[in-house]
Amino acid sequence: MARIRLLLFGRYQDDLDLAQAELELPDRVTDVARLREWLSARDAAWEGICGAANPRLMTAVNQQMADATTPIGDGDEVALFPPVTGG
Amino acid sequence: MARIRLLLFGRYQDDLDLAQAELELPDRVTDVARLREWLSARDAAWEGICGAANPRLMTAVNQQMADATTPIGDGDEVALFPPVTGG
Amino acid sequence: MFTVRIQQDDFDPGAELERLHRGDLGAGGIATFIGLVRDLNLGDRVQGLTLQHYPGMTEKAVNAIVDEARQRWPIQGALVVHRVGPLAPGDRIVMVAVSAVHRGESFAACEFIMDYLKTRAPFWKKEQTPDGPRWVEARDGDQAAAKRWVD
Amino acid sequence: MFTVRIQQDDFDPGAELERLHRGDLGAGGIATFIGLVRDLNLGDRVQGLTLQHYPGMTEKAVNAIVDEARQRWPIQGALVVHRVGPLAPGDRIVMVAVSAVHRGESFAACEFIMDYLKTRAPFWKKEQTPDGPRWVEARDGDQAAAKRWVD
Repeated sequence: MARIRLLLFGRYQDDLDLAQAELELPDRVTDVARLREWLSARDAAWEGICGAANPRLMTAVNQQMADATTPIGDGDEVALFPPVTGG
Repeated sequence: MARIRLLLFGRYQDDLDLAQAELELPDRVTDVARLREWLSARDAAWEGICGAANPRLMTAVNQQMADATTPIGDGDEVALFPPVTGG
Repeated sequence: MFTVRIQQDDFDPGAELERLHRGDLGAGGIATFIGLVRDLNLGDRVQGLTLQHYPGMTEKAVNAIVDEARQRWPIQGALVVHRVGPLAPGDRIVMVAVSAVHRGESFAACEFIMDYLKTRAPFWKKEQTPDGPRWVEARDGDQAAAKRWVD
Repeated sequence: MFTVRIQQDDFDPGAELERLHRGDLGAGGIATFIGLVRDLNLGDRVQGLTLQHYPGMTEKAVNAIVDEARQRWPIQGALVVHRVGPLAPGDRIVMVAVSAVHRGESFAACEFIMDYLKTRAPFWKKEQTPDGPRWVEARDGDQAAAKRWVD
Protein backbone atom coordinates (compact mmCIF):
# COMPACT_ATOMS: atom_id res chain seq x y z
CA MET A 1 0.00 0.00 0.00
CA ALA A 2 1.37 3.37 -1.10
CA ARG A 3 1.81 6.12 1.45
CA ILE A 4 2.19 9.71 0.30
CA ARG A 5 2.75 13.03 1.94
CA LEU A 6 0.13 15.54 0.81
CA LEU A 7 0.77 19.29 1.00
CA LEU A 8 -1.67 22.16 0.47
CA PHE A 9 -0.81 25.77 -0.25
CA GLY A 10 -2.46 29.16 -0.70
CA ARG A 11 -6.21 29.42 -0.52
CA TYR A 12 -6.66 25.63 -0.43
CA GLN A 13 -4.72 25.37 2.81
CA ASP A 14 -7.23 27.76 4.40
CA ASP A 15 -10.27 26.20 2.72
CA LEU A 16 -9.43 22.74 4.08
CA ASP A 17 -7.72 24.02 7.23
CA LEU A 18 -4.93 21.59 6.44
CA ALA A 19 -1.29 22.23 5.50
CA GLN A 20 -0.09 18.64 5.23
CA ALA A 21 -1.12 15.06 5.81
CA GLU A 22 0.20 11.52 5.44
CA LEU A 23 -2.20 9.43 3.34
CA GLU A 24 -2.49 5.75 2.48
CA LEU A 25 -3.67 5.39 -1.07
CA PRO A 26 -5.99 2.64 -2.32
CA ASP A 27 -4.28 0.52 -5.00
CA ARG A 28 -6.27 2.10 -7.81
CA VAL A 29 -4.82 5.57 -7.10
CA THR A 30 -1.70 5.56 -9.27
CA ASP A 31 -1.60 9.00 -10.85
CA VAL A 32 -2.66 12.62 -10.33
CA ALA A 33 -6.02 12.23 -12.08
CA ARG A 34 -6.99 9.28 -9.86
CA LEU A 35 -5.77 11.04 -6.73
CA ARG A 36 -7.99 14.02 -7.52
CA GLU A 37 -10.95 11.70 -8.08
CA TRP A 38 -10.34 9.89 -4.82
CA LEU A 39 -9.89 13.09 -2.77
CA SER A 40 -13.01 14.66 -4.36
CA ALA A 41 -15.13 11.90 -2.84
CA ARG A 42 -14.24 13.01 0.73
CA ASP A 43 -16.60 15.96 1.06
CA ALA A 44 -17.80 19.14 -0.63
CA ALA A 45 -14.71 21.14 0.32
CA TRP A 46 -12.35 18.57 -1.21
CA GLU A 47 -14.66 18.19 -4.21
CA GLY A 48 -14.48 21.99 -4.73
CA ILE A 49 -10.69 21.82 -4.98
CA CYS A 50 -9.99 18.44 -6.59
CA GLY A 51 -13.14 18.01 -8.67
CA ALA A 52 -13.30 18.39 -12.43
CA ALA A 53 -15.16 21.67 -11.91
CA ASN A 54 -11.87 23.24 -10.76
CA PRO A 55 -9.61 23.33 -13.83
CA ARG A 56 -7.25 25.79 -12.11
CA LEU A 57 -5.91 23.28 -9.56
CA MET A 58 -2.15 22.93 -9.93
CA THR A 59 -0.24 19.89 -8.72
CA ALA A 60 3.38 19.06 -8.05
CA VAL A 61 4.78 15.58 -7.50
CA ASN A 62 8.10 15.40 -5.69
CA GLN A 63 8.45 19.16 -6.09
CA GLN A 64 8.08 19.15 -9.87
CA MET A 65 5.07 20.61 -11.65
CA ALA A 66 2.79 17.70 -12.60
CA ASP A 67 -0.23 17.04 -14.78
CA ALA A 68 -3.14 14.57 -14.74
CA THR A 69 -1.01 11.70 -16.06
CA THR A 70 1.94 12.09 -13.68
CA PRO A 71 2.34 8.78 -11.74
CA ILE A 72 2.13 8.70 -7.96
CA GLY A 73 3.72 5.98 -5.86
CA ASP A 74 4.88 5.05 -2.39
CA GLY A 75 6.90 7.75 -0.64
CA ASP A 76 5.95 10.55 -3.02
CA GLU A 77 5.33 14.12 -1.97
CA VAL A 78 2.25 15.53 -3.66
CA ALA A 79 1.25 19.19 -3.45
CA LEU A 80 -2.08 20.78 -4.40
CA PHE A 81 -2.29 24.52 -4.92
CA PRO A 82 -4.09 27.31 -6.76
CA PRO A 83 -2.41 29.30 -9.56
CA VAL A 84 0.74 30.91 -8.21
CA THR A 85 0.92 34.65 -7.52
CA GLY A 86 4.50 35.48 -6.63
CA GLY A 87 6.88 37.84 -8.32
CA MET B 1 23.81 89.16 -43.18
CA ALA B 2 23.13 86.11 -41.01
CA ARG B 3 25.76 84.97 -38.55
CA ILE B 4 25.57 81.49 -37.09
CA ARG B 5 27.54 79.49 -34.60
CA LEU B 6 28.57 76.14 -36.08
CA LEU B 7 29.41 73.15 -33.83
CA LEU B 8 30.95 69.83 -34.82
CA PHE B 9 30.89 66.62 -32.78
CA GLY B 10 32.23 63.09 -32.84
CA ARG B 11 34.29 61.94 -35.79
CA TYR B 12 33.58 65.11 -37.78
CA GLN B 13 35.25 67.26 -35.13
CA ASP B 14 38.42 65.24 -35.62
CA ASP B 15 38.10 65.04 -39.42
CA LEU B 16 37.92 68.84 -39.74
CA ASP B 17 40.02 69.55 -36.65
CA LEU B 18 37.34 72.04 -35.65
CA ALA B 19 34.94 72.06 -32.70
CA GLN B 20 33.17 75.35 -33.35
CA ALA B 21 33.20 78.42 -35.57
CA GLU B 22 31.29 81.66 -36.14
CA LEU B 23 30.17 81.89 -39.77
CA GLU B 24 28.64 84.61 -41.91
CA LEU B 25 26.17 83.05 -44.30
CA PRO B 26 25.54 84.25 -47.87
CA ASP B 27 21.93 85.37 -48.31
CA ARG B 28 20.98 82.27 -50.26
CA VAL B 29 21.79 79.96 -47.29
CA THR B 30 18.44 79.87 -45.48
CA ASP B 31 18.01 76.23 -44.46
CA VAL B 32 19.93 73.07 -43.58
CA ALA B 33 20.04 71.76 -47.15
CA ARG B 34 21.56 75.00 -48.46
CA LEU B 35 24.02 75.17 -45.57
CA ARG B 36 25.26 71.68 -46.40
CA GLU B 37 25.62 72.65 -50.07
CA TRP B 38 27.55 75.80 -49.20
CA LEU B 39 29.89 74.04 -46.73
CA SER B 40 30.51 71.19 -49.18
CA ALA B 41 32.08 73.64 -51.60
CA ARG B 42 34.88 74.49 -49.15
CA ASP B 43 37.11 71.46 -49.70
CA ALA B 44 37.16 67.67 -49.90
CA ALA B 45 36.96 67.17 -46.12
CA TRP B 46 33.83 69.36 -45.84
CA GLU B 47 32.40 67.77 -48.97
CA GLY B 48 32.88 64.33 -47.36
CA ILE B 49 30.78 65.36 -44.38
CA CYS B 50 28.21 67.75 -45.82
CA GLY B 51 27.92 66.37 -49.37
CA ALA B 52 24.97 64.38 -50.64
CA ALA B 53 27.18 61.28 -50.58
CA ASN B 54 26.93 61.30 -46.76
CA PRO B 55 23.32 60.48 -45.94
CA ARG B 56 24.25 59.75 -42.31
CA LEU B 57 25.02 63.37 -41.37
CA MET B 58 22.78 64.50 -38.53
CA THR B 59 22.02 68.15 -37.85
CA ALA B 60 20.58 70.12 -34.97
CA VAL B 61 19.41 73.75 -35.12
CA ASN B 62 19.21 75.56 -31.80
CA GLN B 63 19.71 72.23 -30.02
CA GLN B 64 16.77 70.49 -31.67
CA MET B 65 17.17 67.67 -34.17
CA ALA B 66 16.72 69.16 -37.65
CA ASP B 67 16.23 67.98 -41.22
CA ALA B 68 17.03 69.34 -44.68
CA THR B 69 14.13 71.82 -44.64
CA THR B 70 14.77 73.30 -41.17
CA PRO B 71 15.28 77.07 -41.59
CA ILE B 72 18.51 78.74 -40.47
CA GLY B 73 18.73 82.42 -39.60
CA ASP B 74 20.79 85.04 -37.82
CA GLY B 75 21.95 84.02 -34.34
CA ASP B 76 21.20 80.32 -34.77
CA GLU B 77 23.34 77.54 -33.35
CA VAL B 78 23.82 74.76 -35.90
CA ALA B 79 25.47 71.44 -35.06
CA LEU B 80 26.74 68.78 -37.46
CA PHE B 81 27.41 65.27 -36.19
CA PRO B 82 27.51 61.59 -37.13
CA PRO B 83 24.88 59.11 -35.86
CA VAL B 84 24.89 59.14 -32.07
CA THR B 85 26.38 56.26 -30.06
CA GLY B 86 25.59 56.86 -26.40
CA GLY B 87 23.63 54.70 -24.01
CA MET C 1 27.43 34.61 -11.94
CA PHE C 2 24.12 32.85 -11.49
CA THR C 3 22.35 33.16 -8.15
CA VAL C 4 18.94 32.20 -6.80
CA ARG C 5 17.94 33.08 -3.25
CA ILE C 6 14.67 32.78 -1.34
CA GLN C 7 14.71 34.72 1.92
CA GLN C 8 12.63 36.56 4.52
CA ASP C 9 15.09 39.43 4.81
CA ASP C 10 15.17 42.48 2.63
CA PHE C 11 18.04 42.82 0.15
CA ASP C 12 20.20 45.68 -1.11
CA PRO C 13 19.65 46.15 -4.88
CA GLY C 14 22.87 48.14 -5.33
CA ALA C 15 25.00 45.48 -3.65
CA GLU C 16 23.25 42.71 -5.61
CA LEU C 17 23.93 44.48 -8.91
CA GLU C 18 27.55 45.06 -7.93
CA ARG C 19 28.04 41.37 -7.12
CA LEU C 20 26.35 40.29 -10.35
CA HIS C 21 28.86 41.88 -12.68
CA ARG C 22 31.96 42.29 -10.52
CA GLY C 23 34.93 40.98 -12.46
CA ASP C 24 32.87 40.50 -15.63
CA LEU C 25 34.23 43.07 -18.07
CA GLY C 26 32.44 41.44 -21.00
CA ALA C 27 28.93 42.48 -19.99
CA GLY C 28 27.52 45.47 -21.86
CA GLY C 29 24.54 45.89 -19.63
CA ILE C 30 22.24 44.64 -16.91
CA ALA C 31 18.45 44.64 -17.08
CA THR C 32 16.75 44.53 -13.71
CA PHE C 33 13.26 44.32 -12.33
CA ILE C 34 12.29 44.97 -8.74
CA GLY C 35 8.77 44.12 -7.63
CA LEU C 36 7.23 46.16 -4.83
CA VAL C 37 4.22 45.81 -2.52
CA ARG C 38 1.56 48.28 -3.68
CA ASP C 39 -0.74 49.99 -1.19
CA LEU C 40 -3.72 49.45 -3.48
CA ASN C 41 -5.04 46.38 -5.31
CA LEU C 42 -8.37 45.96 -7.11
CA GLY C 43 -9.46 49.29 -5.65
CA ASP C 44 -8.86 48.22 -2.04
CA ARG C 45 -6.26 49.51 0.36
CA VAL C 46 -3.56 46.95 1.10
CA GLN C 47 -2.12 47.18 4.60
CA GLY C 48 0.32 44.33 4.18
CA LEU C 49 1.10 41.15 2.32
CA THR C 50 2.23 37.69 3.36
CA LEU C 51 4.16 35.63 0.85
CA GLN C 52 3.74 31.91 1.29
CA HIS C 53 5.93 29.51 -0.66
CA TYR C 54 6.68 25.81 -0.99
CA PRO C 55 10.02 25.27 0.77
CA GLY C 56 12.10 22.75 -1.13
CA MET C 57 10.31 23.19 -4.42
CA THR C 58 10.74 26.95 -4.66
CA GLU C 59 14.49 27.00 -5.26
CA LYS C 60 14.21 24.15 -7.79
CA ALA C 61 11.43 25.89 -9.71
CA VAL C 62 13.26 29.21 -9.83
CA ASN C 63 16.53 27.57 -10.84
CA ALA C 64 14.69 25.75 -13.65
CA ILE C 65 13.37 29.10 -14.90
CA VAL C 66 16.86 30.62 -14.87
CA ASP C 67 18.23 27.56 -16.68
CA GLU C 68 15.60 27.95 -19.36
CA ALA C 69 16.55 31.63 -19.80
CA ARG C 70 20.20 30.58 -20.19
CA GLN C 71 19.23 28.14 -22.91
CA ARG C 72 17.27 30.79 -24.79
CA TRP C 73 19.68 33.74 -24.57
CA PRO C 74 23.49 34.04 -24.33
CA ILE C 75 23.42 35.76 -20.96
CA GLN C 76 26.49 36.38 -18.79
CA GLY C 77 24.86 36.28 -15.38
CA ALA C 78 21.52 36.27 -13.62
CA LEU C 79 20.24 36.93 -10.13
CA VAL C 80 16.86 36.13 -8.62
CA VAL C 81 16.11 37.10 -5.02
CA HIS C 82 12.55 36.48 -3.86
CA ARG C 83 11.29 37.31 -0.40
CA VAL C 84 8.77 35.29 1.62
CA GLY C 85 6.89 36.08 4.82
CA PRO C 86 5.22 39.32 5.94
CA LEU C 87 5.77 42.49 3.89
CA ALA C 88 4.48 46.07 4.08
CA PRO C 89 3.47 48.49 1.30
CA GLY C 90 6.59 49.86 -0.41
CA ASP C 91 8.64 46.78 0.51
CA ARG C 92 10.68 44.98 -2.12
CA ILE C 93 9.30 41.53 -3.01
CA VAL C 94 11.56 40.30 -5.77
CA MET C 95 14.59 41.32 -7.78
CA VAL C 96 15.60 39.80 -11.10
CA ALA C 97 18.76 41.02 -12.82
CA VAL C 98 20.35 39.70 -16.03
CA SER C 99 23.68 40.74 -17.54
CA ALA C 100 24.50 40.19 -21.20
CA VAL C 101 26.77 41.48 -23.94
CA HIS C 102 23.90 43.32 -25.64
CA ARG C 103 20.93 45.00 -23.97
CA GLY C 104 18.22 43.31 -26.05
CA GLU C 105 19.15 39.93 -24.62
CA SER C 106 19.32 41.18 -21.04
CA PHE C 107 15.87 42.81 -21.32
CA ALA C 108 14.30 39.73 -22.93
CA ALA C 109 15.76 37.28 -20.42
CA CYS C 110 14.82 39.49 -17.46
CA GLU C 111 11.23 39.85 -18.62
CA PHE C 112 11.05 36.12 -19.39
CA ILE C 113 12.21 35.22 -15.88
CA MET C 114 9.66 37.61 -14.34
CA ASP C 115 6.82 36.22 -16.48
CA TYR C 116 7.72 32.66 -15.52
CA LEU C 117 8.17 33.52 -11.83
CA LYS C 118 4.62 34.87 -11.92
CA THR C 119 3.17 31.68 -13.40
CA ARG C 120 5.49 28.76 -12.56
CA ALA C 121 7.14 29.36 -9.19
CA PRO C 122 5.28 28.25 -6.04
CA PHE C 123 4.56 31.56 -4.30
CA TRP C 124 1.18 32.78 -3.07
CA LYS C 125 0.30 36.25 -1.84
CA LYS C 126 -2.22 36.93 0.91
CA GLU C 127 -3.22 40.57 1.33
CA GLN C 128 -4.37 42.32 4.48
CA THR C 129 -7.15 44.76 3.62
CA PRO C 130 -9.56 46.79 5.78
CA ASP C 131 -12.12 44.02 5.08
CA GLY C 132 -9.77 41.27 6.31
CA PRO C 133 -7.20 39.02 4.69
CA ARG C 134 -7.65 37.68 1.15
CA TRP C 135 -5.64 35.49 -1.18
CA VAL C 136 -4.50 37.27 -4.33
CA GLU C 137 -5.98 35.72 -7.49
CA ALA C 138 -3.73 34.96 -10.44
CA ARG C 139 -4.07 37.59 -13.17
CA ASP C 140 -5.05 36.55 -16.68
CA GLY C 141 -2.52 39.14 -17.88
CA ASP C 142 0.28 37.17 -16.23
CA GLN C 143 -0.77 33.99 -18.03
CA ALA C 144 -0.87 35.90 -21.32
CA ALA C 145 2.57 37.40 -20.66
CA ALA C 146 4.06 33.95 -20.01
CA LYS C 147 2.43 32.52 -23.16
CA ARG C 148 4.34 35.04 -25.32
CA TRP C 149 7.49 32.98 -24.82
CA VAL C 150 6.00 29.74 -26.09
CA ASP C 151 6.22 29.27 -29.86
CA MET D 1 9.68 61.39 -9.62
CA PHE D 2 11.20 62.22 -12.97
CA THR D 3 14.92 62.92 -13.13
CA VAL D 4 17.47 63.43 -15.90
CA ARG D 5 21.13 63.96 -15.10
CA ILE D 6 24.24 64.19 -17.28
CA GLN D 7 27.45 63.94 -15.26
CA GLN D 8 31.11 62.94 -15.27
CA ASP D 9 30.91 61.24 -11.88
CA ASP D 10 29.87 57.68 -11.25
CA PHE D 11 26.50 57.06 -9.61
CA ASP D 12 25.15 54.63 -7.02
CA PRO D 13 22.43 52.45 -8.59
CA GLY D 14 21.01 51.40 -5.22
CA ALA D 15 20.65 54.99 -4.02
CA GLU D 16 19.14 56.06 -7.36
CA LEU D 17 16.54 53.29 -7.18
CA GLU D 18 15.72 54.17 -3.59
CA ARG D 19 15.18 57.82 -4.50
CA LEU D 20 13.04 56.92 -7.51
CA HIS D 21 10.30 55.19 -5.54
CA ARG D 22 10.68 56.63 -2.05
CA GLY D 23 7.26 57.69 -0.83
CA ASP D 24 5.52 56.20 -3.86
CA LEU D 25 3.52 53.28 -2.49
CA GLY D 26 1.53 52.93 -5.71
CA ALA D 27 4.35 51.53 -7.82
CA GLY D 28 4.27 47.78 -8.36
CA GLY D 29 7.72 47.57 -9.85
CA ILE D 30 10.76 49.23 -11.34
CA ALA D 31 12.48 48.14 -14.54
CA THR D 32 16.09 49.24 -14.82
CA PHE D 33 18.88 49.09 -17.32
CA ILE D 34 22.52 49.84 -16.56
CA GLY D 35 24.94 50.11 -19.47
CA LEU D 36 28.57 49.16 -18.88
CA VAL D 37 31.87 49.67 -20.71
CA ARG D 38 32.85 46.34 -22.26
CA ASP D 39 36.51 45.35 -22.56
CA LEU D 40 35.93 44.04 -26.08
CA ASN D 41 34.24 45.53 -29.14
CA LEU D 42 34.28 44.24 -32.73
CA GLY D 43 36.92 41.72 -31.67
CA ASP D 44 39.34 44.36 -30.37
CA ARG D 45 40.40 44.96 -26.81
CA VAL D 46 39.01 48.21 -25.42
CA GLN D 47 41.26 49.92 -22.88
CA GLY D 48 38.95 52.84 -22.24
CA LEU D 49 36.18 54.98 -23.63
CA THR D 50 35.56 58.70 -23.82
CA LEU D 51 31.98 59.90 -24.00
CA GLN D 52 31.55 63.20 -25.80
CA HIS D 53 28.23 65.00 -25.71
CA TYR D 54 26.61 68.25 -26.80
CA PRO D 55 26.28 70.36 -23.65
CA GLY D 56 23.00 72.25 -23.67
CA MET D 57 21.27 69.97 -26.13
CA THR D 58 21.86 66.75 -24.22
CA GLU D 59 19.52 67.44 -21.30
CA LYS D 60 16.81 68.70 -23.67
CA ALA D 61 17.05 65.64 -25.90
CA VAL D 62 16.94 63.20 -22.97
CA ASN D 63 14.04 65.05 -21.33
CA ALA D 64 12.15 64.91 -24.62
CA ILE D 65 12.65 61.12 -24.72
CA VAL D 66 11.37 60.75 -21.15
CA ASP D 67 8.37 62.97 -21.97
CA GLU D 68 7.55 60.77 -24.95
CA ALA D 69 7.70 57.67 -22.72
CA ARG D 70 5.30 59.37 -20.28
CA GLN D 71 2.86 60.05 -23.10
CA ARG D 72 3.00 56.42 -24.23
CA TRP D 73 2.75 54.62 -20.89
CA PRO D 74 1.18 55.45 -17.52
CA ILE D 75 4.46 55.43 -15.62
CA GLN D 76 4.92 56.63 -12.05
CA GLY D 77 8.52 57.79 -12.24
CA ALA D 78 11.63 57.66 -14.41
CA LEU D 79 15.32 58.26 -13.95
CA VAL D 80 18.02 58.72 -16.57
CA VAL D 81 21.63 59.24 -15.51
CA HIS D 82 24.18 59.34 -18.32
CA ARG D 83 27.89 59.79 -17.78
CA VAL D 84 30.26 61.73 -20.04
CA GLY D 85 34.06 61.96 -20.14
CA PRO D 86 36.67 59.21 -19.73
CA LEU D 87 35.54 55.73 -18.62
CA ALA D 88 37.28 52.38 -18.07
CA PRO D 89 36.11 48.82 -18.83
CA GLY D 90 33.52 47.74 -16.26
CA ASP D 91 32.46 51.32 -15.57
CA ARG D 92 28.80 52.27 -15.59
CA ILE D 93 27.82 54.50 -18.53
CA VAL D 94 24.10 54.94 -18.15
CA MET D 95 21.21 54.00 -15.91
CA VAL D 96 17.56 54.13 -16.90
CA ALA D 97 14.89 53.18 -14.36
CA VAL D 98 11.12 53.36 -14.73
CA SER D 99 8.49 52.68 -12.06
CA ALA D 100 4.91 51.80 -12.91
CA VAL D 101 1.87 50.11 -11.43
CA HIS D 102 2.36 47.03 -13.62
CA ARG D 103 5.63 45.52 -14.76
CA GLY D 104 4.81 45.34 -18.48
CA GLU D 105 4.64 49.11 -18.67
CA SER D 106 7.84 49.64 -16.72
CA PHE D 107 9.74 47.21 -18.97
CA ALA D 108 8.35 48.74 -22.17
CA ALA D 109 9.08 52.33 -21.14
CA CYS D 110 12.58 51.44 -19.91
CA GLU D 111 13.48 49.68 -23.16
CA PHE D 112 11.93 52.52 -25.19
CA ILE D 113 14.04 55.12 -23.38
CA MET D 114 17.21 53.05 -23.92
CA ASP D 115 16.45 52.57 -27.62
CA TYR D 116 15.86 56.29 -28.09
CA LEU D 117 18.93 57.27 -26.04
CA LYS D 118 20.96 55.12 -28.43
CA THR D 119 19.60 56.85 -31.54
CA ARG D 120 18.38 60.36 -30.57
CA ALA D 121 20.53 61.74 -27.77
CA PRO D 122 23.76 63.57 -28.69
CA PHE D 123 26.43 61.30 -27.24
CA TRP D 124 29.43 59.88 -29.10
CA LYS D 125 31.81 57.18 -27.88
CA LYS D 126 35.51 57.12 -28.71
CA GLU D 127 37.32 53.91 -27.80
CA GLN D 128 40.97 53.46 -26.89
CA THR D 129 42.26 50.25 -28.44
CA PRO D 130 45.78 48.79 -28.80
CA ASP D 131 45.73 50.20 -32.37
CA GLY D 132 44.85 53.71 -31.17
CA PRO D 133 41.64 55.64 -30.61
CA ARG D 134 38.57 55.14 -32.79
CA TRP D 135 35.06 56.56 -32.90
CA VAL D 136 32.39 53.96 -32.30
CA GLU D 137 30.08 53.52 -35.31
CA ALA D 138 26.32 53.49 -34.81
CA ARG D 139 24.91 49.95 -34.91
CA ASP D 140 22.20 49.06 -37.42
CA GLY D 141 20.67 46.98 -34.62
CA ASP D 142 20.12 50.14 -32.56
CA GLN D 143 18.31 51.81 -35.44
CA ALA D 144 16.14 48.72 -35.86
CA ALA D 145 15.40 48.63 -32.12
CA ALA D 146 14.28 52.27 -32.15
CA LYS D 147 12.10 51.71 -35.23
CA ARG D 148 10.03 49.11 -33.31
CA TRP D 149 8.36 51.93 -31.41
CA VAL D 150 7.17 53.78 -34.52
CA ASP D 151 3.82 52.63 -35.85
